[in-house]
Amino acid sequence: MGKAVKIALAGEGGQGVQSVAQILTEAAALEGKEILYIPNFGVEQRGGVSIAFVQIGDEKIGAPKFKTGDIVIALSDRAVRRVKMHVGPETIFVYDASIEGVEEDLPANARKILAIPALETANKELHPRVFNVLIMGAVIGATRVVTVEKAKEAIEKKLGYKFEKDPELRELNFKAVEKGIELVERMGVA
Amino acid sequence: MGSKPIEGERKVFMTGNEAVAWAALAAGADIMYGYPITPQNEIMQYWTRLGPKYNKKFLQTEDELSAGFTTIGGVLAGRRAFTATAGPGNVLMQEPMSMAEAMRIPTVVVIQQRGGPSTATVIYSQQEVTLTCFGGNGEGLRVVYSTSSHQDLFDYTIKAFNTAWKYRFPTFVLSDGYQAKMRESVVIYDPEARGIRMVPTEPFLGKAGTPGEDRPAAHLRNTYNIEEELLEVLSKDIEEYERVAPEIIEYDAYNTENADLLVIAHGVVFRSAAMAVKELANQGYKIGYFRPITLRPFPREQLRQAAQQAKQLLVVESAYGQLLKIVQDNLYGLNVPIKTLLRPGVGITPEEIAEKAKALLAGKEA
Amino acid sequence: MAQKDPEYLKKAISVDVHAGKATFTIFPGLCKGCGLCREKCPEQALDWSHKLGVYGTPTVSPNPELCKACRICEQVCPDCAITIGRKEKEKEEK
Amino acid sequence: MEAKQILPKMPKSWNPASKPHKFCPGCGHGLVLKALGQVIDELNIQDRVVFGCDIGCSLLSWDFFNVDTVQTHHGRTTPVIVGIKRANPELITIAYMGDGGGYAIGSQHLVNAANRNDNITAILVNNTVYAMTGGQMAPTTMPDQKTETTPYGRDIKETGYPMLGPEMVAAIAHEGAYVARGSIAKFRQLKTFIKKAIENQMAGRGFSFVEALSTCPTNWRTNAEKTWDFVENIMPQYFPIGEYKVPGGKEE
Repeated sequence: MGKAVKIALAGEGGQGVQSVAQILTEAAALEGKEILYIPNFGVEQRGGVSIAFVQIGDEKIGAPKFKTGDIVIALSDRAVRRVKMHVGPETIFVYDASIEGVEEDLPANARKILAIPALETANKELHPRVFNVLIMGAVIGATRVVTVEKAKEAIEKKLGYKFEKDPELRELNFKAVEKGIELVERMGVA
Repeated sequence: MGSKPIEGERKVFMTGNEAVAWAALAAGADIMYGYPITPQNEIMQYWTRLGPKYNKKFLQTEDELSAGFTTIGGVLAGRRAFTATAGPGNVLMQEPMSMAEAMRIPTVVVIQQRGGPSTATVIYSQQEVTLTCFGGNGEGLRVVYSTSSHQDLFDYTIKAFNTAWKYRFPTFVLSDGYQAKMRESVVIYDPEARGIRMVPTEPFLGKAGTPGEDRPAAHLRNTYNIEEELLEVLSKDIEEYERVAPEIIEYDAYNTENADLLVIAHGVVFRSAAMAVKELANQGYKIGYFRPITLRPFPREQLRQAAQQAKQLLVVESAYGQLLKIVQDNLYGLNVPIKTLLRPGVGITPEEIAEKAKALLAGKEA
Repeated sequence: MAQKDPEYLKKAISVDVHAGKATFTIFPGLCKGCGLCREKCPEQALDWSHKLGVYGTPTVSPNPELCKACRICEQVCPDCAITIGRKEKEKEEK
Repeated sequence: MEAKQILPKMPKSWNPASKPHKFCPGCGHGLVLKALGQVIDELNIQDRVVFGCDIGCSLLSWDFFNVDTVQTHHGRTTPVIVGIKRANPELITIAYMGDGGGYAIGSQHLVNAANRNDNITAILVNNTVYAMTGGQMAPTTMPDQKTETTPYGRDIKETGYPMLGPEMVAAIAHEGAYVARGSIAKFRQLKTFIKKAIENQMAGRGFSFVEALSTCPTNWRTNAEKTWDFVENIMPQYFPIGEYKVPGGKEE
């Protein structure tokens, strides 16, 4: 990998955006990569759009924030409008297919725009609570910044204490990662 | 758990606030006093989680005035005491720190700059440079380290205790909201394992023996009756500050020899500046950078030397000319043109700097 | 710790009072002439003196006939400028 | 030859080199500090006391005692002393301030130190005026009292009421706290209050607070007779003397 991969992930509070960033960066750390992760933390963190800016690379990361991401993901209509500014000609823009009424707000300059049925897949095939892990899978599918193995290891590290009580949850999470990767791959990005 | 918070060294991935708390522990800090304000809160939060395991104390005060003055109390009692604040809290902190400056009390304060003026944003800025360097009703006899990475935060928090106790000037670690909240890798270590000896502390008040019998009483004051009395004290302090400044000064420079453009930046903005400069240098441009690490005392001679070889300078900061004023002051008399990229209260990307630099190098911008 | 005798110890003025059973000592080097002691004297035994105190204001002197060495003046002096010494064996004074 | 040189009856803990002290003629600070000095002597704690003084006239006590002393900023003596005590609980720490420093600019520190039950002793001298700055209205200026900023007398409708410090502190302080108001006009009682306040700290029970009614003939523009009348008869009408909180619950 040459330059650092730049990821912006935005959603509503409670959608687990920051947890995804934490697990993803943990996985990158396990791969021995350099990481810089900065959450937005304005007063809007209470009841506003939650954004995670993540950079993963082989060398020490430079500036903490970036103008345009390699992959920008929005999980709500507000999030679409909020992170549009971080989209450029090189950006893959991903949003959840269930978000309605954002057609006008979708960035016009992205390299690719993907509407993935993440919420629907999570609800129907897995469990609503692993929606965010499925999104993480999508990020991995689109960028290959970390391997599936390390992603699972990171999930284990972060959520292992929950799996002890409920081992089914482990399988559910692991499936969600795989499903997320699959969703993106199916759309021909990788 | 060992008696030392960190044995040897290890690479970790954490927030800047967490790195500060670990550094204070590693430095043997005894007590933290603090008042909540974003973005420094997690320093207190990590300290209160880690501290009790090593018999460290914490007091949550009623405001930053109290946080600063209790920190002074802790130092007077002979402990490595510190506090942390930001923004409007830093404004209040200037009152106690002017007392620390007047009485040469080795306080350590970590500043996580946020947007200003007033409450502004809780996120990020470089707008507390003037305040931190010169905020008191005095001459700014302080040491201010401007950090640009978590490694800096860890290294300079440890160093701040030593600088403060060695030279007895209040010492500040000037960071910002980005550094406070972002996660990146950092090597944390036991200072001793790196051959760093912590400067021993001693009480100013409450030493052994009965005052007036075994020893003179310590009568510490910052109030003087006559102008000449004050001047005498200040002259001594200023003379000492000037004398030790060369030992304290730190900076970083790259490609400064006969540069067509010299970029000057500090703190987290330096990271973007360094990226932009190296990128352009790789493309064959004669471009370099100068980063002051100590904003007080300022690496004046070193900057002058680099600047007088340059065709033009570009000062970049997330403020509207606070570093710029310091640079202008220190370059007084040199006639090298100074250009600016001033973005108060917002982060600056390498691309923005590169764009500006290219325009200047092409002579497109006056 | 060796200390020089403070200035105020010099020029202390002692007067025998209470039929010679006690000594009233005023330290003009400490007395600021506030008069709080005069007001509090239950015997009205304190008069302004020609001797000036540290601020150039009159100090006080006792009327030996009236002074009972009760020590109220000593106690109310904010400057510890008055010392009453009883010549007899110190009885319980408190 | 004289038998023995007669010495002033200064407390042993006073610093003779700084006497005569810097307070005005008739100022009550000398008496409060005499009571405190005698208490330090009687408790034999001169080697363990750290004394902090505020800005305002109280700053003039920066070299008053032969005890380690720090002179702080206006209103900030309480936090400095709290910081010292927290960092070294072996010390016996005394914060000394006036009514402006304690009840106005530093009131948040007083309130919070009391509420936290910080194990320090605060002594606050109430003379109803800002004396060092020339006799302006203080939080404790009484209704109709003339000062430099209430030249027609304090109008309580405009400027509020005199602050009742010990009453407030007693109301918010917790079990173990000691709170009293004494007067330099009742020297022995004041001394007893100060002694109990310091003993309370030594016993580790918590916050101890003594307000001392005091005199300011300079700014009151009173002669000795009127000075006594003011502190003995007028001030206690607004500021009742006694103990407001005693560990164990017995109050005078």
